[in-house]
Amino acid sequence: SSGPAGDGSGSEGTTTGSTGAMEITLGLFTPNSGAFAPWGPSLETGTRLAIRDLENELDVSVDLNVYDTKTDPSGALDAMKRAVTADGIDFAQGGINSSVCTKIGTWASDNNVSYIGQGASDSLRGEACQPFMYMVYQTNHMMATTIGREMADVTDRWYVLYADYVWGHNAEQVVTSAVEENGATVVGTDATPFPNDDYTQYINNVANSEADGVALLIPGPDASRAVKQMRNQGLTDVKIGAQMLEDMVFWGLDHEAAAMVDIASMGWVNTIDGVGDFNDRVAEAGELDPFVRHAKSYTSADQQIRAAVRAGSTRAEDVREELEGHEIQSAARDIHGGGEMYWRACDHELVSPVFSATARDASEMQDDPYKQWFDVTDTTPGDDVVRSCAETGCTL
Amino acid sequence: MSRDSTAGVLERVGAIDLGVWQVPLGLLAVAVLLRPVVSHDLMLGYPQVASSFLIWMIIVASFNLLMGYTGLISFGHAMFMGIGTYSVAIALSSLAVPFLLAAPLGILFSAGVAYLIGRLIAHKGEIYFAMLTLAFAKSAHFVANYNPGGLTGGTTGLADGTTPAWIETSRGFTYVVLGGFRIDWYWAVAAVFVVGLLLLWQLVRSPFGRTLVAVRENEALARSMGVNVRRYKVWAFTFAAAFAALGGVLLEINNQGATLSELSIVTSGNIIIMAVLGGANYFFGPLAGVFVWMFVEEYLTDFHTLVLPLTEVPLLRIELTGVLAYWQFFLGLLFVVAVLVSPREGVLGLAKATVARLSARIRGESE
Amino acid sequence: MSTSSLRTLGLARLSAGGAAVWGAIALLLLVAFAVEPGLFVDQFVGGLVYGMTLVLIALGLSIILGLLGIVNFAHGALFMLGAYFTYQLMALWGLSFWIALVVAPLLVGLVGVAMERLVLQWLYDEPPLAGLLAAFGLALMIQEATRAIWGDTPLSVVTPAVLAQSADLAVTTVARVRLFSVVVAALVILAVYLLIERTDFGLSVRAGVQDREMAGFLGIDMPRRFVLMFFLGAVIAGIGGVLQGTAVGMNPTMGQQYIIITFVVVVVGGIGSLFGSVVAGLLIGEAVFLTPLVLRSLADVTGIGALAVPGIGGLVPYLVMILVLLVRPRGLYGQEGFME
Amino acid sequence: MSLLEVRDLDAGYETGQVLFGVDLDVERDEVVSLLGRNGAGKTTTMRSIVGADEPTVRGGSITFDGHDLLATEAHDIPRLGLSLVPEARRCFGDLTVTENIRLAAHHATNPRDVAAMFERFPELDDMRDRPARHMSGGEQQMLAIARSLVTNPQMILLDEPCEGLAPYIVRRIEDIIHEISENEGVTILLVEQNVAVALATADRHYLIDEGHIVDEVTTERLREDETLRQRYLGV
Amino acid sequence: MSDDVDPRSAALGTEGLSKHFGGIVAVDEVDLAVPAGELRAIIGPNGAGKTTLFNVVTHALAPTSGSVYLGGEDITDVPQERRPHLGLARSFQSNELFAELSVLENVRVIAQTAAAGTFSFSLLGDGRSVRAEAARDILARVGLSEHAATEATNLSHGDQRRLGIAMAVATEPSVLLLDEPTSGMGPGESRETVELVQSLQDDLGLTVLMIEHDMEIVLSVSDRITVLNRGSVLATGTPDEIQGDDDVQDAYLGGVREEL
Ligand SMILES: Nc1ncnc2c1ncn2[C@@H]1O[C@H](COP(=O)(O)OP(=O)(O)OP(=O)(O)O)[C@@H](O)[C@H]1O
Ligand SMILES: Nc1ncnc2c1ncn2[C@@H]1O[C@H](COP(=O)(O)OP(=O)(O)OP(=O)(O)O)[C@@H](O)[C@H]1O
Ligand SMILES: [Mg+2]
Ligand SMILES: [Mg+2]
Repeated sequence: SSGPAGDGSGSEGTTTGSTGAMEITLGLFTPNSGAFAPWGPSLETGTRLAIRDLENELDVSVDLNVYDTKTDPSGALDAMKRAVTADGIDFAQGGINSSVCTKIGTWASDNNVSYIGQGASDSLRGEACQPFMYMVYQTNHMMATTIGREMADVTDRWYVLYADYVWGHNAEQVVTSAVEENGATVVGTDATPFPNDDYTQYINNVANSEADGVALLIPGPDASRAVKQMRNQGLTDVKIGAQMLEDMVFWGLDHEAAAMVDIASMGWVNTIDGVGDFNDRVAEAGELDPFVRHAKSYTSADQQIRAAVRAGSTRAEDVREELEGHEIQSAARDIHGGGEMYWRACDHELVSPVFSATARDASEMQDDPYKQWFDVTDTTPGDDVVRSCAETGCTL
Repeated sequence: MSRDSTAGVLERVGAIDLGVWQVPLGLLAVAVLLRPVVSHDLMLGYPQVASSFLIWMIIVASFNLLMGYTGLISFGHAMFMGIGTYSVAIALSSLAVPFLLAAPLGILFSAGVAYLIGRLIAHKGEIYFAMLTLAFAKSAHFVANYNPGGLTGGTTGLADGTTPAWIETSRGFTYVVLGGFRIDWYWAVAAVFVVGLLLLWQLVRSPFGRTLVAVRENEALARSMGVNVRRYKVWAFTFAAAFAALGGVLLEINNQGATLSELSIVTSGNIIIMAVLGGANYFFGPLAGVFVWMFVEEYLTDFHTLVLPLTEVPLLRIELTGVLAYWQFFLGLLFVVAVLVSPREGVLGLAKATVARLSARIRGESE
Repeated sequence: MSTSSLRTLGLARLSAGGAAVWGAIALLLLVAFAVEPGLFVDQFVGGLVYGMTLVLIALGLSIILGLLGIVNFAHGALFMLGAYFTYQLMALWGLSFWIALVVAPLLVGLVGVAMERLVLQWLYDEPPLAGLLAAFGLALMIQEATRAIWGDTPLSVVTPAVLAQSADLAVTTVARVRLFSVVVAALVILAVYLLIERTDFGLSVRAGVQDREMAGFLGIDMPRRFVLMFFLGAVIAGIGGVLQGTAVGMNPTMGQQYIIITFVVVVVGGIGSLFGSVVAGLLIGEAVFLTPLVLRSLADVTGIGALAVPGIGGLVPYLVMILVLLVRPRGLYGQEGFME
Repeated sequence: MSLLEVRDLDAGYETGQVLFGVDLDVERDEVVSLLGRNGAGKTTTMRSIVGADEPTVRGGSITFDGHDLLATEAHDIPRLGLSLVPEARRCFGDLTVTENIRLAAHHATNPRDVAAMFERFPELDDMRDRPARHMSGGEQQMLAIARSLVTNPQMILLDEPCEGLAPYIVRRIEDIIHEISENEGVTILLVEQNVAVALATADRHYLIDEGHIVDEVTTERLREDETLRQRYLGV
Repeated sequence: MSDDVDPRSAALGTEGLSKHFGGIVAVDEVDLAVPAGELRAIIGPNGAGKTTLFNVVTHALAPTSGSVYLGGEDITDVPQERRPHLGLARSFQSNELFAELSVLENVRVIAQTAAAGTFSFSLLGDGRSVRAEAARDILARVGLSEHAATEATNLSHGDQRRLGIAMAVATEPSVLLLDEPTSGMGPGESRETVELVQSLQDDLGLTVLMIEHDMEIVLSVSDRITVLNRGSVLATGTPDEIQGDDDVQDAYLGGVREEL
C-alpha cells in the first residue's frame, strides 16, 4: 500500500548530517480538546521526558511538534497532513482513542510515515494492522484475559457494563469469554452510551440481576461516575472489576468511591516496583500526576528515536527494520517494572506485561507528592495473554 | 435606490442580477487561486488543505440551497454528506464495487434518503423541521455506530482498503493516476468543484430555483398563488442532499476513508456556522464562510508565537501556545462579533458594505 | 381560563389513531412489567428522577425561548457553570453545600445577565437564528474559559453526608441526592408557574413578549423585565448545575451533552409552553429508562433476540421526538405560529 | 401654558427625515385632530411624542404638563398622564380582556378601578375572559381605549381609531370620544383618515403634509373649505 | 333577497359553506352564487367572517363543511395550490409579498407558476427571463412599471396593495377575490384603486368579489352586494336594495350619516 517515492516533500528519510548530531522532527498527536482533552498534556510530558533523556544519552537532537487531535479522527487527520506536508515531521506518535489511531495510523502508513499509537482496542490490530503502524498500549484482549481470570476468582456471577463504541464492544466480547473460560458466568450485559453521566438505569439492571459483581468496561471519567453512582444508590457490597483502568480518572473523586474498585487490569500504574525517579520527574512537570499515558508516551518516543538512531535513518522502512522483533532494554523497560517487552514482528504489537491492581483503602491513599491510589497485585507477562500471530489475522 | 443596484458576484440571493459570466468566472478564480493563496507563507503556508477547502465549499454551498434559497434550516446536513462518504468507503472496502460506480450510487442513495425524509417532514414548521432533521441525523449516526454486519466499522470508521487503486499517495501528496496520466488530486477536486457549483448555480437561477426563493420569502403567499410548496421543498432537500453527497464522495478519497464524525451533529453544526459566517444571502457566501472558518481554525491551531509587527522585525514576541490550547474561545468570540455586527449578511455582506462605503467616500471626495 | 389550561384541553382531542398508539404503548409496558416487575419499578422511578433533571434544565431554556424568543444555545454552558461554581465554593473555598446551592445559581444568574446585556439584547429583533448563533459563540467561550480556569479533568465534590446515602422508597432504592434534586426541581417548576401565570410581574412579561413596544407605551420597563427573566432562566440552569454537579460531578463538556437533549425536550413539549416542557421532560425520562427494558422483555417473550438493541437508550429521545412531531406537528402543547 | 407643546420637531427614520419643524399645541380639555394623507407623518408625530425607539427625534422640543418629554424615559411618560392608543390597536392577543386592562392599571400611578371599566364599556363585559385575539376589530378598539383610560390619563393620543371599522362601530367610537372628553375631562389628540370622524369630534384641526404642519383650522372652516380638503386630504 | 343563480353553474358558488374555529363559528352555512362578469362587494362588520370566507373558498383553510364550485365544477376537495390554476385568485387583507424580491420578480414568479403548473422541474435557462414580458405588462397595467426593480418591501403601502392585485392578476384568473384592496389608503388613492379594479375587470373579463368597508365605494361600483354578519349571509342585493334593507342598516350601517 505504499505510494511512489515522494517528490518534493523534502523530508523523507533524514539521515545523519555531516555535522554529527542526528536531527529528528517528531510529531506528537495528542487530544488537547474534545472528550479526551484531560489526557492531552500527559502525552506531551512523557514525550519530552524521553527526548531529554535521549538527547543526553545519544548524539541526537529532537524537535518536537505537538498537534491537537481534537479527539476526532477528521481533526487528527488534518493535523497529520499538516505535520507531514508543511512541517516535515519524520515520524509520529500519540493518539488515544482507537478511531483517531486508526485514522492517522492508516493514513501515515499509506504515506510512508512511521507511527506509534496508544489505542488499546483490538480493532486497531489484526486485519487493521499497517506496515508502518505500531501499538504501544497492551491490547484489550491482553487486559481482558488478565482480569477475566481474576474476576472468576472473586465471584461467579458478573454483570458487564460496556461503553457503546468500538473499544467497549471489543472489551465486552473478550471479557465475557475470559470470564466464562474461567468458569464464572456473565448474567447480563448493557451497552452504555459514551460519554454518559447518568448510570442509574444500568445500575438498576445490575441491582435486579443475580450478579455479585460488575465489570466496568467503561473508559475515562465515566468509569468513576458509574462507581460513585453505585455507591450513592447503595450498591456497596457488589464487587467491581474494571478493565484497562486508568487511575487518573478517579482523581477527581473522593477516596471512598475509588476505594470501591476491587480489581482492575491496568497498562501501567505508578506504584510498580522499579519505577525509579520517573514518578518524581513527571510530578515535577506539574500538569498531571504520573499515570499510564506518561509511561506510554515515554516509551513511544524512546523506541522510535532509538530505532532511527540505530538505523541512522528516519525512513519508515528503516525504522521498521529496527523495530520489528526488537527487545526493549532501555529505561522504558525499567519504568514498566523490568518485565520482558518486545515488538512482535508479525503485527507490530508491543508485547509487555499487564498489571493487576486493587484500590487502596481510602485511608491509605496517598496524595502527596503525587496520587498513589492503587496497588499492583499481580503482573502477567505479555506472552501469557497476547493473541498468537495466527489468531490476530494480521498479514504483515 | 436600493441595495440591488450594485452588480457582481456579491449579489444577494433574492434579487440577484448577475451577469451570465460572473459566477462561472468567479468559481474558476476560486479554484485557480485558492491553493496559491492558502499556501502562501503569510497564510497557512502549505498547500494540502486547499483540496479540503474546496470540498467543504461544495458541501456548505449545498446546505445553502436549503437555508439561503429555500429558507429551510437543517440540523442534520452532515448526514447526507456522510452517506456519500460511507457509501463509497463501504463499496470499496467490503463490496469490491469500483469507485466510479459507487460514487454515483452513493449520491443517488443520499438523494433517495433525503427524498423520503423530505416527504415526511418538509412541511413542518421551521424549528420543528430543524429538530426532525437532527433526529434523523442522530439515527444515522446510531446506525453507523452500531456497525451492522461490520459494514460501517463503528466508531473507528473505515480506513483500510478505502482508497481506489488509481489514487497514489505518499507523504501527503495525492495523485490521480489514469491511463498513464498523473494529475494532482487538487486539480481533480477543483474540476469537480467548478462543475458541481456551476450545476448548483444553474439550479438556483433556473425557474425552479427562483420559485424556491419565493417559497422562502413567503410560503403562504406562494401556496395561495399556485405553488406546490411542499414538493418544491422536498426537491430542494433532495438536491441539497445530492450535492452534499458529492462533497462526501470527494471527502472519502481526500481523507482516505470514512469516520463517524462525518455523520455527527457537530459537523452539521459546523456546516450551518460556515454558511452563516459567510453570508447565507449570497451565492458565494458559503464559500467565504468555509474559507474564513477553516482558515481561522487551521491558523489558530497551528499558531504558537505571535511576532509583532513582522517576523523580520520582531519588536514584540508573544508566546501563545498556552492560550491557544483554548483556541475555540477565540472562535466563539469571532462568532459573537460576526453575529452582532451583521447577523444576516455574514462576512461577505460585511465586506460588501465596507467596499460600498469606501467607494462612496472616494466618489464623494473626487466630486 | 388561563391560556395554559386552554392548551391542556388539547389532550382531550384524541383521535382513534392516537388511542391505538397509546393502547399499544400500554400493552408493551404491561409486558415489561409482567416479565420483570422489580426492575420495572426501579426503572420507572429512575426515569422520573432523570426526567425531572431534564425538566429543570429545559425549564430555563423554555422560559428564555418562549418569552424572549432567544434560542439560548448557551444554556447548557450556564448549567455547567452552576456545577463548576459549586466546585469552586465547596471544594476550593470549603463552604457548605447549602451555601453553594444558593450562591452558585445567583452567580450563574449574573453571568446570564452579562450575556444578555452585552450580546443577546441586541438580537431581540433579529430572526431567531441570529440569537441561536450568538448564543452558540457564547457557549464556546464559556466552555473554553471553564477549561482554562478549572482544567479538563472531570471534577467532583463530596456529596454532603445527608444526601450521600441511598433512600429506601419501599419499592426501590434511590440515591438521596437524586431524590433531593427531584424535590428541588418540583419546587422550582411550581415557583416558575406561579410567577408567570399568577403574578403581575408574570402578566407584564407575558404582555411584553407579545408586543414589547406596546408594553412600553403602557409604562412597563420591558428591558429590565427581560433582564430579570434572563436572570431567572440562568439561575434555574445554575440550580440544575449545582444538583448535577453534586450528584454526578462536572466536566467541561457537560453543557454540550445536555443542551441538545434539552432542546429535544422543549420541542417535544411544544415551543412556548412551559407545561409542555414539564410533560415532555418526564415523558422522555421515562422513555429512556423503560424502552430498553421493554425491548428486552419483548425479546424474552418473543424469543427474537435482535429486538433488544444494545445502546438504544441514547437514541430514544430522538425517536420520541420523531414520533411526537409526526403526529403533532407543534409538539405536545405548542402554540400555532410560534417559532415556525 | 398648553398641556402639550410640540415645538419645531424634526424627526425621522434611518431611511430619512420625515417631520420638519412640526409645531403643535393642545390645550387642556380640548379635542384636537391631526389630519393628512397617507405617509404625511401623523403616526410619526404621535410616536415621537411618546418616546418610541423609532423615529429618532433630531431637533425641537416636546413638553407635556411642564415636563420635557425628550428628557424622559419612554416608560415613564405614561406615568405623567399621557397615554397612547396606537395605530392597529395592538391589544395583547394572548391575554384576556381583563388581563389587558389589569396590566395597564398596574403600571399607572393613579389607576381607575378595573371593574369600573366594564361598566364604562358594557360590550367588553361579556368577554372578560376571552383572549383579545379572538375579538373583532371593533371590540379590540374598545379594549385598546379602555386599556388606556384605566390608567386615568390627562391626555390620550388616538391614532386612527376608526381604521377598518364598520360604520356603526365608527359611530360608537365617536360617542366614546365625546364622552371621555366632555364627561371625564380627558384631553385628546386624534389622528384620523376619516375626515368625517374628525369633524364630528374635534374642535381644532392641524393639517400635516409631507412632514410640515401646513395649516391649523377650525371645524367650521374645514367643513366649508373644499379646496383645502382637496389639497391636503384628497377629499 | 338572495342570489338567484344556481351556485353549481355560477362563476363562483358555495353551498352551506362553514368554518368553525373551536367554538367560534366564523363562517356559517354560506350560500353564494356569483355570475360571470359580476363585481360583487362583500361587506359586514369586523369579524363578520369575510376574510375567513375567502380563506375557505381558496382552501387556505379547510372548510368545516359545505361545498365550493368554480365555473360549474365542484372544487371542494381541490388543494389550495391547484385552485389558482383553475382560475381562482385572491389578494390579501395585509400586504403579503415576496419581501426581498424585486417587484418584477414578485409578479414574474407567479406568472411562471401560472404557465408551468403547481410544480415544475424546469432546471434549464434563466428563471428571470421566463414570462418576464407578461409580468411587465401586468405591472404597466397597475402602474408599477417604474418600480419594477425595487425590492418589494421598499414600496409604499399603497404600492404594496397594488402589487398584491398585480400578483393575483398574474395567475391569469377568471375569478378574483380582493380583500380590502383600499385598506389603509386615503380617499384619493382609494378611488384610483377601485378604478383600477374596474378596468381590470372590463379588460380581462373577470368576475370579482371584493371585501370593502368604504360604503361610498361599495355603493357606487358594485353590481351586487352581499352582507355578512356573524358568519352568515344577512342579505344579498343591488346597492339600492341593500341601502333600503333594515337589517343591514341595523347590523352594519347603524343609520347612514349625512355629514360630508
Ligand atoms: N419604521 C419606519 N422606517 C422607515 N420609514 C418609516 C417608518 N415608519 C414610517 N416611515 C415613513 O415615514 C413617513 C411617515 O409615516 P407615518 O406612519 O408617520 O405616516 P402617517 O401619516 O401616519 O400615515 P398613515 O395614514 O398611512 O398611517 C412615510 O413616508 C413612511 O414611509
Ligand atoms: N385562524 C383563526 N383562528 C381562530 N379564530 C379565527 C381565525 N381566523 C379568524 N378567526 C375568527 O373568525 C372570526 C371572523 O374573522 P375574519 O377575519 O374572517 O373577519 P373579517 O370579516 O374579515 O373582519 P375584518 O373586517 O376585521 O377583516 C373572528 O371572530 C376571528 O377572530
Ligand atoms: Mg399612521
Ligand atoms: Mg378581514
